[in-house]
This record gives sequence, C-alpha cells and structure tokens, in this order.
Amino acid sequence: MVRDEKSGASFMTPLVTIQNLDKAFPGVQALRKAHFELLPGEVHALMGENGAGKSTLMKILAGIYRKDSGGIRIRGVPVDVATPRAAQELGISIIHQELNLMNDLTAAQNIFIGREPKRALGLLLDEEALNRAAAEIFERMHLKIDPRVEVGKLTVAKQQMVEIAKALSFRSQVLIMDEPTAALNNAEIAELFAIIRKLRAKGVGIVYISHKMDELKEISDRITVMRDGETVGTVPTASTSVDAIISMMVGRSLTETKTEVPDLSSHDIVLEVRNLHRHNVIRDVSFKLRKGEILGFAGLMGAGRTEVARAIFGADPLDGGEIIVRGKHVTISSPQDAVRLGIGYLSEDRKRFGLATGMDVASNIVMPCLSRFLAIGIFLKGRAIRETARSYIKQLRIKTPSDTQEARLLSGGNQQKVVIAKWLARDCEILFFDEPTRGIDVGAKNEIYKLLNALAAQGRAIVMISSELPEILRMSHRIAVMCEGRLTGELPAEGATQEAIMRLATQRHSLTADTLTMATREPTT
Amino acid sequence: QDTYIPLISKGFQHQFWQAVKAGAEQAAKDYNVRITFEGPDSETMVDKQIDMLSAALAKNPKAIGFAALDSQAAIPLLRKAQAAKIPVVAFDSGVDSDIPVTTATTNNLAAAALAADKMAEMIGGEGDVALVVHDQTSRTGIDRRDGFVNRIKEKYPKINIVSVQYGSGDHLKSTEITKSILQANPRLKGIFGANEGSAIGVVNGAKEMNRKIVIIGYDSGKQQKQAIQEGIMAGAITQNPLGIGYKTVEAAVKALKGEKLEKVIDTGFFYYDKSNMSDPKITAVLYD
Amino acid sequence: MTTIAEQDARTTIKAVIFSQGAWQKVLAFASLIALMVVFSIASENFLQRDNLIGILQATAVNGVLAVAATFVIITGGIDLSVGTLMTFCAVIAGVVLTYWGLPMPVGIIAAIAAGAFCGSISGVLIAKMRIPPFIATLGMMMLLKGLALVISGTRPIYFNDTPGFPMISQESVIGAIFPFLPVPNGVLILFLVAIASSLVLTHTALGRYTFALGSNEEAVRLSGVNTDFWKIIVYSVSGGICGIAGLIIASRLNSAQPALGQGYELDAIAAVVIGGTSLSGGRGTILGTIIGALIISVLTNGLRILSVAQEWQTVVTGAIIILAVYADILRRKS
Amino acid sequence: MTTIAEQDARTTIKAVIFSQGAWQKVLAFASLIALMVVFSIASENFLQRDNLIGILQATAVNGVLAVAATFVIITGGIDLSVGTLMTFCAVIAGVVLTYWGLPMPVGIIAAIAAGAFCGSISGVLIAKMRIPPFIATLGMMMLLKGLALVISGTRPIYFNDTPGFPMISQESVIGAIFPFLPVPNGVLILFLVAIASSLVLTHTALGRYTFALGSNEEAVRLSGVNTDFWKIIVYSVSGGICGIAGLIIASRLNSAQPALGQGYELDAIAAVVIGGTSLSGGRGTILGTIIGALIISVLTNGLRILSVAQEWQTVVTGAIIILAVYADILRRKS
Ligand SMILES: Nc1ncnc2c1ncn2[C@@H]1O[C@H](COP(=O)(O)OP(=O)(O)OP(=O)(O)O)[C@@H](O)[C@H]1O
Ligand SMILES: Nc1ncnc2c1ncn2[C@@H]1O[C@H](COP(=O)(O)OP(=O)(O)OP(=O)(O)O)[C@@H](O)[C@H]1O
Ligand SMILES: [Mg+2]
Ligand SMILES: [Mg+2]
Repeated sequence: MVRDEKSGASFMTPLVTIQNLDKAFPGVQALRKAHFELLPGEVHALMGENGAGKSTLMKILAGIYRKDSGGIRIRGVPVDVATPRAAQELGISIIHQELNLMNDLTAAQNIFIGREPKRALGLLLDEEALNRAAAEIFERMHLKIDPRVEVGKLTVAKQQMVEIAKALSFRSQVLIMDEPTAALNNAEIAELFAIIRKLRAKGVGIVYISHKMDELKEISDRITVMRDGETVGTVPTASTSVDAIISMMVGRSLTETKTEVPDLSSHDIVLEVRNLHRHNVIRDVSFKLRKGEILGFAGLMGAGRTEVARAIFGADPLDGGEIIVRGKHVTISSPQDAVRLGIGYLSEDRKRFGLATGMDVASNIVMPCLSRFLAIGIFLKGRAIRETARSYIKQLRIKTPSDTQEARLLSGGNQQKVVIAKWLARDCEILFFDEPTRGIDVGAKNEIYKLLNALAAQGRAIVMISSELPEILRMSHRIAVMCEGRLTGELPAEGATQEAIMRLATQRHSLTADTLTMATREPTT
Repeated sequence: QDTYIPLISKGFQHQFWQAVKAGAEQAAKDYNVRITFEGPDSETMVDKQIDMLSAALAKNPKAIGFAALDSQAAIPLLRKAQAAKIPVVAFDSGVDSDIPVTTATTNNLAAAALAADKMAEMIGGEGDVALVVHDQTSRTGIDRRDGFVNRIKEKYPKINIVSVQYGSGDHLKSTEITKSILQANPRLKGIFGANEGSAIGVVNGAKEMNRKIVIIGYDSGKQQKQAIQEGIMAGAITQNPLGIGYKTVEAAVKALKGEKLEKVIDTGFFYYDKSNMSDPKITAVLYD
Repeated sequence: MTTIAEQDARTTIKAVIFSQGAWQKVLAFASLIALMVVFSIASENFLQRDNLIGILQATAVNGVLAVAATFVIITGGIDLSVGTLMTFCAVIAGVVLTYWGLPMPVGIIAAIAAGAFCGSISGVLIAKMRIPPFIATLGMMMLLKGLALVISGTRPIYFNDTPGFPMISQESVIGAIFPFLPVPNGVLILFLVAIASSLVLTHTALGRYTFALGSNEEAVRLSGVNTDFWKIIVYSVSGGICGIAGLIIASRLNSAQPALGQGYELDAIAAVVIGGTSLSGGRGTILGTIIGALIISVLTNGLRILSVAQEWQTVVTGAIIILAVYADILRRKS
Repeated sequence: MTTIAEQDARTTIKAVIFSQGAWQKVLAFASLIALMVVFSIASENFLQRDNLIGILQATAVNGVLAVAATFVIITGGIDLSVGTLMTFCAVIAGVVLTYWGLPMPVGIIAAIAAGAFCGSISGVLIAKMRIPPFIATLGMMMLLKGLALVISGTRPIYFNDTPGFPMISQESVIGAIFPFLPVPNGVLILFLVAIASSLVLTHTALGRYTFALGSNEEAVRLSGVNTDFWKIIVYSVSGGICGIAGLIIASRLNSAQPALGQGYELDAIAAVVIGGTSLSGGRGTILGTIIGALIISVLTNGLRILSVAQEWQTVVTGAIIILAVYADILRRKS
C-alpha cells in the first residue's frame, strides 16, 4: 500500500494480467485464449452469456481449476495459482456463484474456516475472538446476522451475505464476485455497493460478474465481455451503452418491451388461497389467481414468498388455510398432490431443490412427467424422452453438448433453463416461478420473459416471485407484495412504481415477539 | 512323491483347531505327505466350507480330510470325491453318510455328560448351574450343550439349570455373559464353559465378580491350565486335538495304501484337574 | 481406392473401438482378467473347467445378494440386512415346505414374498420414519437373525421331503442341453436375476427413480414424485431378490441354516463397490456388480488353490479389494 | 412483593430449565433411562451397584471404539476397521511386552502408535487415493484381521510376564480412594478418552475441521484448508483411540486374542448413531456416543439378567436400536 502511494508507476501496474488462457472440460472448450486485466482501484465487470466461461476464468485465477495453458501475472510477476491457499496468499479472494458453505457450522466459523483465532499456545480455538471478529464484519456490512447461528438455518440471501463477509474478511487486493447479488434485494445490493466503493477507494481491484445491466452501469469502471470462452473486448463503462454491451455479448441487439396487460376480469379463477398460515413464516395470506394471469410476488428478503409457494405446492406442511383449485377445495399434502392438480413449482435454489445434478439433462427434463413416457406403465420410451428433451433444449437454447450431459456440468444459467424445461414438459396449468431469472444472462432472460408471456397467453396462470423490481414491473399483470409473512397489498400493474412496492414491502405490522428477539439479538455477548 | 491331502476343518483361528492342525502336520511329516489346513471363520458358515471343499477338490488331492459343519450339505461334493476315487476321512464329528472311509472323532455328547457328572459331584448333587456355550447351532455347540443338559436332567433331578447362553467363543463376550448370569443368580453353584473361549470367559467373569463357584471347562490352552493350577477352575474336559489331526492324516495315508480301516477312530476324551494334570498321558493331549 | 461408404464404416468401427464407452467397458474387466491371468500362471489347476464352474457357483449367492444391494446403494442407501434376510427367507421356505409340507412353488413364492415384505419394512422405516438406512437395516439385520433362529427352532431345516428342491441351484439345465457345460442352475439364476435387474434399472420407471433418488431426493420430491413410495418399492425389490438368494443357498445346502448370514452383507457391498457403484448414490450398474462379485470369488478361490495360508488369504483379499477399487477410480479419471 | 432482580432471576432459571437446549440434553438420556427403569422393575438384580459397575465395565471397550468411530463419522466417513484394528493393537502390545520383553510404557505407546499409524493409512487411502471410506476401511479390516493372526502366529499372547498389565483395565484407582465406588480403571479410561475427545472436537482446530469436512468438504477445500491433511489426521486420531481400546481389552483378558474383533465395528457404529451423530456427517457429540454405548450395554446386560433366550435377545436388540434412533429423530423434530 505504502509503496503504491509513493510511486505512481507501480500504481498503474495491473494487479492481474491474464493472457491466452485455455481450459477444456470433457466435451467443452470452456476458455480459448482468454485474456483479462484488472487494475488496482477499479471495478471491472465481466459479462457474457450463460456458459461464456466467466466463472471458469475466475476459478482458474482463484486456484480452483488448473489452466491448460496461458499465463497469469500478479502485479507483473508470473505466478502459478495451484491451490485456493496459494490464491489467498497472493491476495486473491472469491465469492462463488454457487453457495459454498458448511451448513452445520455457524456463520462466524464459516467465515474464518482455516484461519481460526487460537489461544492457549495455539492449542485451543478462541471462539470469543472468532465471534467478535465476525460480528465486526457484519457490522461493517450493516447486517443483522448472529455470528453463532448455524448457516444452514439462514435464508439463501443471508447465506449469500455470509459468503460476501467471508471474502471481505481476507482483506485481499483482488476480490472476485461471481454474481454476488443474485440472491439479494435492493437494500442489500445498495449496502454491497457501498462496501465495493470503499474498497475501490482503498485500491482493491474488484472483478464483478453479473447479469444485471443496471448494476453494471452503476458500479463498474470497465466492462470485459466474453463469448464462447473468448474475450470479445474491454470497454470503459462510461463510454458505452447497455445495447452496445448486449450486442457484444450475443452478437445481436435485443429490444425490451413492457408486457401488455390483457383484460382478465372475465377469466376463471383457477387458484384461490384463503387465510394461509404457517407458524411464524406465513401469516394470513389470501389471494386469487386467474387463468392467463401473471401475478408478481414482490418483497424483501425473508418476506415469506418462497414459503407461500412451497406451502401451496405441498413441499412444507401448513398450519391452516384453504386452497381452492378451479373452484374446488383441495388438500395438498405433498408435491405429488400439487402436480396432480396441475400446479408446478420452480424453486429458487436449483442445485438443492431443482435438479438431480448427477443425472443427465433428459432425465431431469422428464422427471415430473415420467408417467407420460411409459409403455404399459412400466418401461421407459427412451426415444420419446430424448426427443422431448431435445425439443426443449432447442426451444430454450440450453447450452449443452447433448441431452445425455450430466446436469451438474452445465453452467449455472443453463441449469436454470433445464429446471424451467422440466415444468414446461409437465404442462402445468398453475405455475410458481420462484426467482426464475436468477443467474441468467440478458439474452436468456428475454427468452424466459417471452416464454412466461406465451404461457400466460396460452391460458396458464403464473405466480412469479422475484426480488428484481424492474422485472416485477415489466412482467406482472398484477403485483402482490409481502412483508414478514403477510400480504401487505396488491397493486395493478398499470401505474405501479418501485416506490409504491417498496412502501408495501416495508410495511411492518408490529414488532412481534420473535421479530423482536431477532432484531435485538446482539452479535457480541 | 507328492501326496497332497487337504484338510477342511470347521474353523482355524481357535486354539483347538490350531492343535488339530499341529497334529496333522506332525503326521504329514511322519508319513511324508503334503497337507493344507483350512476352515471358515465361524462354525455357522456352512456354504463357505462347501466352497473350500470345492476348491480343495479342484487341486487334484489324493485324499481329503473333512470336518463337516453340516454333513447333508456336503454330500453332493463328497459324492464327487467318491466318484473321483478320492478317499474322504471325516474328523471331529461324523458325516451322516457311508462315503467317509473312517471318522476320527471325539464323542462330544459323552464328554459333556462326563462334565455334568463332575459338576454334580462337586456341587453335592443339588443347586443351580448354568452353561456358557460357544454356539447355538453348530454341531459341537449343540452336542456339548445337550450332553451336559441331558445328563443333568436324567441323573440329577435336584440340579437346576438356570441359564444357557451363547458367546460365540469370544472371550470378552463370554466374560460379560458370565457376569450377567452370576448377577441374576446369586445362589449359582457352578458354570460349564463349553469351549476354550467360553471357559476362559467364565473364569474371568467369576474373578471379576469375586464369586467362588465350580467351573468346569472344555479343551485346554494356557489360561485354562493356569486357572486349574490356581484352583479357580475345578477341571476341564479335553479332547485329543493333536490326536484327531494325526489320526486323520494317518487314516488317509492308510486308505491310500489300501489298508482296511475301522469305521470309527475314537480319539478319546479326558477329564483333567489339578490332581492329574502333570500325568504324561494328560499332558500329551493338552495344548497351550 | 476405397469408397466413401467403406471409409465411413472404418471410421465407425474405429470410433466404436476407441470411444470412451467401449474402452471403459473393457477396462472394467481389467482387474478381473488380471487376477485370472495371475492365478492361471501360478497354478495349472485354476483354469480347469470344473474349477471355473465352481467359481461361478460360489458367486451365485453373493452375486444375487450384491444385485439386491445394488438397488439400495444406487438410491444412496445401504442394506446391512441382505445376509440375514437371505437366511430368514431360506428358513421361511423350510417352514413352508418341510414343516407344513406344501408344494415347492408355494415355498418358492413364500420365500420371495417374505423377502419383499421384510424389504418393504426396511423401506418404511427409512422412507416414512426417516431412520438412516444404516441403522434401519442394522436393526433389521439383528431382528431377522433372531427371528430366523426363533422360527426354525435354532435347528437347520432339511428339505429331504421336497425332492425337487436341490434342483433349484445344484442341477444343471444348461448341462442337460450342452453336456460339456454343466453350469449349475444357481449360476443360471444369478444371470437371469442380473439381466432382469439391469433391465429394470435402465429401462423402467422404477429404475429411473432409483437413480433419481440417489442423485437428489429432494429435487425428485419437488418434481411431484412420491419418493417415499418408490423408496419402499426399491427396498421391497431388493428384499425379494434376497429371497431368491435364500432359495439358492437353501437349495445348495439342501437345508436352511438359521445361523448363517451375518457377514455376508459386507461381501455383497464390497462386490457392489468394486463394481463401480457409488456409495453416495446416483450411479451404478449391475454388470459392474457382477464383475465385482466375480473378482471376490476368483480371488478367494485362487488363493485357496494356491494353498496360501489362511491368515494371509485375509490380508491379500483386503489389499486386493482396495486395489481393485483404486484401479476403477484411476480408470474413471483418465 | 418481589423485587425486579428476583423476578429476573426467576425468569432466567425458568428460561434455563425450559430452554430447548436443556431439555434436549435431558431427553437424549430418555431412552437410556426408560430402559433402566424397565429392567429394574423386571429384575431386582439389575439395579445393584456391582451390576451397574459391570455395565460400565462392559461399555469400556465398545465405548472407546465408538468414540473413535465418532470422529470418522462426523467427517461423513465410516470406519469398519475399528474392531480388528483394536485387536491388531492388542497383538502389537503383546509382541512388544511378551515376545520382546520391553517395559510396559513402551508397549502402551507401541499399541497406540500402531493404531494411529494404521489409521493414517486408512486416511491416506481415503483422502489421497479417493477410495470411499466404506471400502478403504473394509479392506483395512480384513488386512488387519489377517495381520493380527500372522504376527501373533494365530496364538493368543499372554501378558503373564508384565505383572502391571491387568491394572490398565481391571484394578480400580477410584476404588482405592473411595472404597464404595470400585469403578475399574477401564471405565476411568473410557471417561478420560471421552472428555479429551469432546474437548478436541469442540475446542481445537482439528475438531473444527472434523465438523467442517462432514458438513461440506468442497467448501472447506475452496477456503484454502488442506482437507486431505486434516482427514488423515482425523483417521489417525481415531486409530490411536482404537489402540487404547486394544489395551483395555488386552488388559481385561490378560491376553491379546488375535481372532477377536470382527463384528465389534457394528456395535460401535450403532452406539454412535443411537447417540445422535449423523451418518451423513457434520454433526455429533461424544456425550451422545457414550449414551449410545450405554444403551447397548444396558440392553444386553438387562436381557441377559432376565435370561431371555438368546435368539430373542437378538430380536429385541435389533428392535430397540431402531426405536432408540426413532425416538431421537422425533425428539429433534419437536
Ligand atoms: N466442471 C466442469 N466440467 C465440465 N464442464 C464444465 C465444468 N465447469 C464448467 N463447464 C462448462 O464450461 C463452460 C463455461 O462455464 P462457466 O461456468 O464458466 O460459464 P459462466 O460464464 O460462468 O456462465 P453462467 O453465467 O451461466 O454462470 C460451460 O459450457 C460449462 O458447461
Ligand atoms: N430453513 C429455515 N429455517 C428457519 N427459518 C427459515 C428457513 N427458511 C426460511 N426461513 C424463514 O422464513 C421466512 C420466509 O423466508 P422465504 O425464503 O420464504 O422468504 P422470501 O420472501 O422467499 O425471500 P427470499 O428473497 O430470501 O427468497 C424468513 O423469516 C426466513 O428467515
Ligand atoms: Mg458462472
Ligand atoms: Mg425466496
């Protein structure tokens, strides 16, 4: 640091220089002569379609994958980043796209794994110092997380914040963030950006991967675009436009249009829930859903939207409430019941709840509707399965070498598309999409929007849960807003604004017993 | 010159079978033949023994020694041996068939009955006794249990058998079993341990509980001999394992020479205690 | 000059030979073949017809048990009760045939049904009561071990009154047709069970769900599949196959030996894993399992044929099991 | 009227008593206490001091093995070799003390070192060669079983020349101080091992990594921790503890019995799981393991005291193992 301030020359030496990097996976050339450069004190966005090779490039830099060929230099010095530990020692830390946490350990233990403070001659762990240090980091991030809570018990959003806290705790010179905001709401994103700006001011170089265009405009200094494992080019953010970047990414330009809200008042009500209740997470939720409607569910992290969807879908038990499907009262005690009634649920955590990651793409796509592909109710119709799978691979442009590729080997966004294909194949009449575009590139996002519209036009009823307000505003016919397990309001799509939604999303009812303890639980005691 | 005779026994890790093996090896040396000695891990593994017999037959043996875990199960293979003109010598316990040219065996029933007599004598013909047996289903386990139990029932109406438990011949397990039996029966007068591991377990258990009871053991081994010396164990039945092994090989050699053999070679059993332990006739059949 | 069609054909053949898939399949046999080569060099007695048939016959029971275990292991579970369940089913057959004197088909059906029933109990314990498979089947192992003794009255039950019974595994239908190939029926049954199971795993809904359960059970449940039901079915099928193993062993010994069975589960699981099925679930093949079972049998037989001292046999077997799995891991990597 | 301070104190006490944590801890004992109540009603001989001490003594070997297994199971692995490793270590002690005639401390160190060494081999097989723990330790189980026989010459080794040896597990240091409490040293060792292990698991880096490995090994690796190294250490520690178990059993029997040991692993694992440690790793406690081991001992002892027929003992034990784990699952749910 001191040296950096003294000599302006060394200040301009790039922190990271990557040249001609190649990396092949079985069946995929993930990187071809990729190059990349990161300066101190810049936020460098890395963009590209799903499967472009962004994560792979960064994982090589972070010592997780070995490169096939090519060179990496840190401050001009050629290095070999063989292990994550080596990367840490070179001052590189990474926030992974997928959560990488030890669910049975506490938040503090996760953050400091491998770097635990010791006492008694280094023999025993100093748990107090550990919790204190974690609490400090959380405080800096304005986060209300108890350092002693088991990470597995946190919501995805909070887990993501723990990951960010962990990366920050290294105080690295190079910080890689692979889609850090995919699970975060606006307030948290703002918090994160404040932190990023502080780090930038201190001369830290930040690689920022995201599919959210508006974020990039706001936070990044330069943008590098990748396509099919190659670096297309690097441009300063200030002198470029979103459209220009998109055409660099996909090789063509895309147009966004606001969905026309059709008149649905004459349509049948296909789903109605009344007074849904589930201990502490869902409180008295009632809403109606019409044929052909897209109902947007907005809210802050932990508002209970996922819980509502899961409860209706039968994934979690309910404590009370009625569910009426197509005018009939029904009891849904398992996802099987729900699927039988024509209800589908696309989960927000594809790795844990969406995919059989060890199985091939085709098997995953036909999983909910396997009974359609059986001869005499027993034998699989292999060819029909593959044809169906291929048609969805084509329709959704899933990037995979074949339908027999294991799902875990696809890039994050393409995995998400497989999950969508699953529910399309099942042909459900009522669909819950929980964060359907999380981690998906703009091109694919547009396709999914088109798809949602097409599904609605076909007469399907859709609940779209999303934490991205522009998406909610753009797609919904009607907007429901949740806060603390309650439905705090419904807005018609016309005239709805981000401000109106946020007002409802923060309309806290009262400080009930459990929220009180949550809010006042001091991190350090 | 290479006369090969495989012996398939019921076990191999137990000291009793090791002694049988030693006897067989002695005979092999004396008669200049080659033997191998094999047995399954436990006396329940009937099919494993059959596989061993099958592999032994594949080695083109001149004769075979066989201690059947279940004689019926082995009959198809024994027929095969017969067809190939390979004489079979049964040892330890008989094979219910006329295929074996002879059987070198101990009468376990009679031996255990002798143990019962000794027990009755020492506890004064009345009171509670118990048995710690190694196995519930194997021939030796059943014979020793039944030999003892039946003799008590027939001859000593005032003796009450309060418990029969099985410890797989595992020293530790038998120790724990003995302790439970002693705990449950404060007036217990004696325990019969039906093989080496069981007998040692009974000795350990009684020692740990600090209880003076009459212990009758079976087979020998260093610890059992020592317990008898020290007076903790009253006495024990010993078979003649070295003799069984020796006679088996000897009979096989004789059969190969075409000599006529008796249908049964009784290798005998003995009761030994402090008084006759140093008798050369006894020391000859004991092993460490 | 060659025609294009010819060139095409050549490329295809080359592609087939050098394709990963084909090599993988050949290499899977590598450990087995290596073992056989070593033993045939070391002893002339090894490669004799009768001994090879003996090896096959020795594989029959463990092979069938291993097939049963394969189903469960692919779901990510484990079954420690296969050995004692086999015994239990053999005893059931004994009770039905010998004690009750019913005709043979009834005994066969009873044994298989008993197996499927006990399997379904394990399945319910695991799927409905959420008891970890290791514990549920450990408990079942002990329970069945005890029950086999109770039902049989701690005595072997002989099948002398059912003259056809030894036929199930001892006689040779194949040998009757091809006299030079007296492969006992037990081996035939093993192969039939293996083929049927392989078919079930690769070509039926049950098979698909078996793999899916092992891959990500929660995702499958959220796809609207009744995972509990399918899990119970998998354990039942596995139990039914154990019933078949019970019949083979009872027929081979012409008796139901009630104390036998414990310890057999380890051999079966070893065969499954040597065969490349992952204990964490989601992947596995029956062919692999059969190769695994053969490796164990060849090893046991070969060491016996070489008259290796018994304690060393144990040492070598332990080492080879580790090596075989390691070889498989290396093969997959490359 | 009460002061605010008094009210506060009351609330705190109430909070402590009714807090989940406290109840959970009491309820963990529920199965154990229920069993003990049943047996004391059924037999007056059960609840006597000597019998209770006997139960503790019977727990010593299995308890120590279960503690060893706990480490491995928390990492998400499994160790089938604990039983035969124990035997192997006992034989090593026998060789060092009786065959070589070295002084007792050398024998003790040799046994524990042998255990740690063999454990580290399992660790290398699993961590470096990526052999699944089930297979690596199954192989080691057989290997060690064979080696114990080879080294001892298939004969028990007696410790008659080392007069202090029986003291390790039989005599009672506590009894010498408190004559009414003649708890044998073996039990004392069990508790010392348990306390030390508990400390290691909760307060040292090794413990932290043990849990972390079982929770998400990949995440730990990506955090820059040398997961292979720590896994090897965990298996070594577990092996060393098996060495201690070897000393306890050898001292109790005053001999190293080379044929013993197989089957002990299942009891040990059962104790661990009954004690609430998850077989999928990441969670577990030594206290739970000790309770689990006690449940098994109480059950075995009680059934024997009641002279329940052996076959029924097995049935009941199997059923109770399942029930105990189920009770634990229900407790956690509520
Ligand atoms: N471990 C792996 N094995 C095989 N193929 C892989 C592996 N990891 C990535 N790939 C492939 O490499 C390519 C690049 O993937 P990468 O994860 O770097 O994409 P990405 O740009 O991060 O996409 P996304 O925006 O969807 O996260 C993809 O085709 C992917 O399927
Ligand atoms: N596994 C869990 N254990 C405890 N509480 C949980 C768990 N999962 C969710 N919750 C709680 O349930 C409530 C609702 O969470 P939910 O995930 O439904 O919110 P959401 O509106 O979907 O937000 P998100 O944007 O995070 O998906 C929150 O208070 C959260 O803390
Ligand atoms: Mg990525
Ligand atoms: Mg959510």
